[in-house]
Amino acid sequence: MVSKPMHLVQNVKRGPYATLTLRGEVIPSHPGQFYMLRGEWGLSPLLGRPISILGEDAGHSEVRFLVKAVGEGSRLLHSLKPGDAVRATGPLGNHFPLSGWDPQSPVVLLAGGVGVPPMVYLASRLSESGAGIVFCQGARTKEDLLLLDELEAIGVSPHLATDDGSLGHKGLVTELLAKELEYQPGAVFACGPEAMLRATAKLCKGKVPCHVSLEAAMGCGYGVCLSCVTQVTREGKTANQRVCKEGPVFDAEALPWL
Amino acid sequence: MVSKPMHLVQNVKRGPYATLTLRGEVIPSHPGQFYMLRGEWGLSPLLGRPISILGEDAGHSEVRFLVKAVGEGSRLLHSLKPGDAVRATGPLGNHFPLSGWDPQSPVVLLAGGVGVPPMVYLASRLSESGAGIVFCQGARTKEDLLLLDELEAIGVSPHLATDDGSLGHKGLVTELLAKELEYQPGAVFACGPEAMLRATAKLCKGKVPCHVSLEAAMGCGYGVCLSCVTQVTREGKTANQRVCKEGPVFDAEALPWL
Amino acid sequence: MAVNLGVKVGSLQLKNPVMLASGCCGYALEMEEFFDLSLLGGYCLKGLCAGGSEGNPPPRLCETPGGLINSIGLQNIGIEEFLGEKAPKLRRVNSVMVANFYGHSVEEYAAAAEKLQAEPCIAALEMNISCPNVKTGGIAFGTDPKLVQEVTAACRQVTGKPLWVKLTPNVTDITETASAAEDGGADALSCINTYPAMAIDVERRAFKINTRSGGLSGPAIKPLAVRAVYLASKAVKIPVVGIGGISTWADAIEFILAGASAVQVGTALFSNPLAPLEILEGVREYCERHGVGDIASLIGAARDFERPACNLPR
Amino acid sequence: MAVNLGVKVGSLQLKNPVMLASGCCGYALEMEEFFDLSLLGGYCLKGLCAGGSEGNPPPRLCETPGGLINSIGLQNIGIEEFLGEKAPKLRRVNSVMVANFYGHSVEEYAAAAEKLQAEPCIAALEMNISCPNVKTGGIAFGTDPKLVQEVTAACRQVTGKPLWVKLTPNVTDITETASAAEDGGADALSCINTYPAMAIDVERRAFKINTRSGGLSGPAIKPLAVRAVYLASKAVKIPVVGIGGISTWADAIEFILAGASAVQVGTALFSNPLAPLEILEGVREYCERHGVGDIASLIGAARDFERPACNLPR
Ligand SMILES: Cc1cc2nc3c(=O)[nH]c(=O)nc-3n(C[C@H](O)[C@H](O)[C@H](O)COP(=O)(O)OP(=O)(O)OC[C@H]3O[C@@H](n4cnc5c(N)ncnc54)[C@H](O)[C@@H]3O)c2cc1C
Ligand SMILES: Cc1cc2nc3c(=O)[nH]c(=O)nc-3n(C[C@H](O)[C@H](O)[C@H](O)COP(=O)(O)OP(=O)(O)OC[C@H]3O[C@@H](n4cnc5c(N)ncnc54)[C@H](O)[C@@H]3O)c2cc1C
Ligand SMILES: Cc1cc2nc3c(=O)[nH]c(=O)nc-3n(C[C@H](O)[C@H](O)[C@H](O)COP(=O)(O)O)c2cc1C
Ligand SMILES: Cc1cc2nc3c(=O)[nH]c(=O)nc-3n(C[C@H](O)[C@H](O)[C@H](O)COP(=O)(O)O)c2cc1C
Ligand code: FES
Ligand code: FES
Repeated sequence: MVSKPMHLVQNVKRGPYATLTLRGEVIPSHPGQFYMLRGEWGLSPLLGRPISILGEDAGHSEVRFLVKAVGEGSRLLHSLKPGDAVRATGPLGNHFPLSGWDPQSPVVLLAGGVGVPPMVYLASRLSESGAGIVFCQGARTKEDLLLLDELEAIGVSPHLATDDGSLGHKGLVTELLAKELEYQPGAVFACGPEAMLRATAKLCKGKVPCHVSLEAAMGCGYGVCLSCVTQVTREGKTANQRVCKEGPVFDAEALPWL
Repeated sequence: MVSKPMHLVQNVKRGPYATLTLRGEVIPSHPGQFYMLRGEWGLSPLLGRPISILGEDAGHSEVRFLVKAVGEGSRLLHSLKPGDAVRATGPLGNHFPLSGWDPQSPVVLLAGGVGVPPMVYLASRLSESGAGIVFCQGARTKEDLLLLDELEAIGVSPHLATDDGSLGHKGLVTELLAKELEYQPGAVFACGPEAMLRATAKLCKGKVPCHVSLEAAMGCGYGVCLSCVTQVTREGKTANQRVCKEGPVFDAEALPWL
Repeated sequence: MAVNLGVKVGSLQLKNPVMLASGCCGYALEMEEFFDLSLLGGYCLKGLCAGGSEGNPPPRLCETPGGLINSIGLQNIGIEEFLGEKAPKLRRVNSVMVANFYGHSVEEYAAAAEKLQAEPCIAALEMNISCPNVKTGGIAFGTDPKLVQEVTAACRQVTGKPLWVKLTPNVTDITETASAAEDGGADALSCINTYPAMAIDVERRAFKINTRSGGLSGPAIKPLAVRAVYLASKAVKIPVVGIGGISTWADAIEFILAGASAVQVGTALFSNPLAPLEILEGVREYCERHGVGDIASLIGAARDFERPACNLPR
Repeated sequence: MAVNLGVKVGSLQLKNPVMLASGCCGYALEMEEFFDLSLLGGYCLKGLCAGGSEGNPPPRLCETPGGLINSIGLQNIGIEEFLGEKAPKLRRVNSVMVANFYGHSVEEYAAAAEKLQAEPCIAALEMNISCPNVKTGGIAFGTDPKLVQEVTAACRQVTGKPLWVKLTPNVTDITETASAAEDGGADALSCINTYPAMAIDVERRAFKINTRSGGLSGPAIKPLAVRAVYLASKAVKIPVVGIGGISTWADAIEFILAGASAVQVGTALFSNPLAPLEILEGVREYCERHGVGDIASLIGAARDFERPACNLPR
């Protein structure tokens, strides 16, 4: 993990989403890890913003992110132009398991909203390793579905769900999961809105190993400030763990509050 | 006087100097007046920066400034691009007298550093009114002489002084003034470094009416915060006056500290 | 949807909660060059004392991250000249004028209050016992609860006008001085004045302000001021006027939710004289967007954050 | 030109004045992933107590203009686990380790100090009597001079290690608590901890921090902290360590000129873990540029501003 000034080489906007490519010295990462990103924007916002890794090049010189504009920091990230300097600290946090389930059975990846980028990164890694992947993405309308081109590029044809049925199944992405569970997948990995994670954890409980990636209000992103903690229960003992360090990926069974 | 968002239409840089042209609704001004300028640059610096008017168009839609980069605020003004919004509050303060001396005798204008812009504006106004003008500008080297093209455009051929003699008189601009005083000018107007103003006031004392334009640390620029005060003595009574409101132009005789 | 922006500060009715803070709008006449003062809920005059004062020597001002330090030292033209020269010009302004005043002793405070009592266009008095930039008077009175109550009571005696007491945040426990002012007979509390602060120019190795220390204002102090307003408003029954770093409509709403009945805009005026109007408009839109029919219903309405153990900002 | 950046904090020699502030560098091991800790003058561990603590429920952090509010509530693994698990890993670090600690009573403070006394790699103890985010202990002890002296003396009794007392700025007059700590036997003062503050989310109309109030840190508080350091260093004979919003080399120099013998970098670490190294390099260059052969000569060296009545910033 390093913290150094990188610079933006590409900023492709689509609606409220921008795909940012940063160039610099990149330390190899795993899907689920993230960076703290901050441009040279004076005093506010004071802190960097945690953004999941969408992918990186083989030459370890470029890393890509998908950023949704929701507030001041993400809007400033959207406004970055090629050549602009960005302080990038990472890769940070733990990552999704890349093995540990019966290789014969597929794994189900559930993604929604800003949770899609890390799952696309995970899908690309798993497909390289030849694992069977069922990728389910949910969104409000078909306009809100993300990174379909990238999924196609890695040869993954996603199962889609939209609230308005404008594309794929009309309803929640977790309804797709319910169907998939009948085929006894080897594991379920999810990243997205809290409600989606909660439903996912509920469906998998006691049936399938399920890992979810959490969000949290982060100060440092690398484990020193203790602002990002969440309650994790193991062997009946509940304790605070750092979403930025022990997480962001947690075994859903260890998050009873979810 | 108004305060409204204008936008930059031109930014011409030359070394540490930038000539900025702002477009918007411009209230007619007089030479010596200034604006408080602030771009949309978040929290720091918090305050606008006082910048003298260099000139404005006949259509009252554009106003020009010459800004020297000395610190954070002026550097940010330098970084403005066409289309960028700038909060411009002005015109502010008083101005140089445009009459009141024997029309037969010329007036001497002394300018140095960031004091040149308002004197060029004054020269253009006075030449329109047909007054005789002796314009003296001093600088370290000939590279540091400012706005010579603008002076030529208004038909004023300046008397120049440089510390290194690279152009014009080798020495101080106030040495040029000493010579001019022999011809009994009607008035002397000066804007520039404190040392230059002090020497000017000393030379004119008791001989010629002399007005100088002061700088001060300004909070508001329009008279409400009382941060810019300077001691002014009239009829033996000394009191604080606001450089932004009663000034920036003062009768040198009223500034005994100078 | 019609929104009632009117608020009451004690017996005083303001047409809306947005006011101008003392020392940041001069004697108000300068502001009239930018907009019609009667659009605002009210305005507080630069601190006045009997006989006036030349204030502190320059430099009086410097910037800090997100704020500024000032040490004007309460320069003012004096109550007498104000009443003679300025007040007549302000009578026509249809907005609540609050006269901020101070003295160097309990007697001087009372004398000043009495002098101001006569002027009809003064709607309320704001007693400044919190200026960090004068040696005697000012903050010296604001930090000792006993003195706060004494000087408040002394002024209460001599004036029938609403008496606002402007507190300093430079105390260990602001609820003590807040209660002391209430006990002394204050009609409202103005929360807060500037925070004692210091800045040094490292290249010159010199203090940036002539008096070394000055008072910090601006966005930097907002979270400190919001807490002060919250604590003070919980501690007393009289209304609290919120002040400190307010530069946007959201800041104004934040203070109201914390417990302020009205707000004052100070430092924000310097970089944008029109800030109060923009704040007022934003406050109106916020109320419409949130279906708030009466802004008074927002006063002190902040709720606790209800989240599972999961730690998401929303 | 060779510059001596070494400073002494009481009996303790630091190779340079740049340290890491408590609670902002964890147990230091996380920082080692970014740079070699032995490059710095020293580092302060997250506040420890006997038995450890789970701290406060989230949300624990929010941003404010130029600063941030935190309410971690002193979550820590406990002195025992620290000594067992972490300390051994830190022994090889060639830099001054300062153990920040707290308790909920005078007895607990003393017991904690005694527990830490044994560990050889701990160079000094920093007694935190200034955390705004725990109900008992913390700030409660830091605001009352009598208590400050009592708890300082109690810890002084049980430890031979240099004892630093970390003061809260949330007092009317910091010179009183500073002197009380000195009288209690402190070897140095850490100036300062966070400022009690509050922020409200206007869209949700909810407090942004679970505990409503939290502690403000970052650039916003720098001018307040510089003044606190200035006042404290003038009031006592023991050295003062400057803390509060330091994010650039100029900030560090400003605190030293105000009277700090060393400085601690906290919040700045979050947005840039390498800030301490950049600050250190900048401090070195400043000394070279100004012909300062020994940085100690800058401590408290700020002069008064000498200007004519003319009011120019320079
Ligand atoms: C481990 C991790 C990985 C993340 N990966 C990504 C990613 O790949 N792409 C991405 O776009 N975002 C990602 N996020 C979320 C992202 O960090 C936040 O959206 C961002 O910090 C918001 O900052 P802001 O300044 O724009 O908004 P703020 O000014 O901080 O907040 C503005 C408003 O938006 C709300 N808000 C804050 N965060 C979110 C959110 N995540 N979603 C919706 N509303 C929010 C706030 O509550 C507030 O109301 C990730 C977060 C974490 C913890
Ligand atoms: C009435 C008036 C009219 C002015 N007209 C002009 C103008 O037409 N063009 C122009 O370029 N400037 C003009 N100035 C000066 C200008 O306002 C300042 O240079 C500017 O505010 C500096 O802001 P800053 O943020 O860049 O520097 P700061 O960050 O405020 O200061 C940076 C460093 O520069 C020093 N500094 C500050 N002001 C000056 C200065 N004037 N000269 C040299 N060093 C300074 C400071 O002491 C500090 O050391 C005028 C000032 C006044 C009061
Ligand atoms: C330049 C300046 C002068 C001030 N003068 C006074 C004053 O005369 N009387 C007073 O009670 N407060 C005075 N104040 C304090 C403000 O009224 C206000 O309480 C404080 O600045 C915090 O609000 P703000 O952050 O919006 O500026 C002054 C503040 C500034 C910046
Ligand atoms: C997240 C966080 C946790 C902190 N924890 C502690 C602590 O455990 N003990 C302590 O004495 N100070 C603690 N502090 C205070 C800092 O050490 C420092 O005094 C304060 O933040 C001001 O410095 P800064 O502005 O550089 O952060 C903490 C500060 C922050 C932001
Ligand atoms: S964000 Fe600082 S510890 Fe996790
Ligand atoms: S700058 Fe505010 S009164 Fe002159």
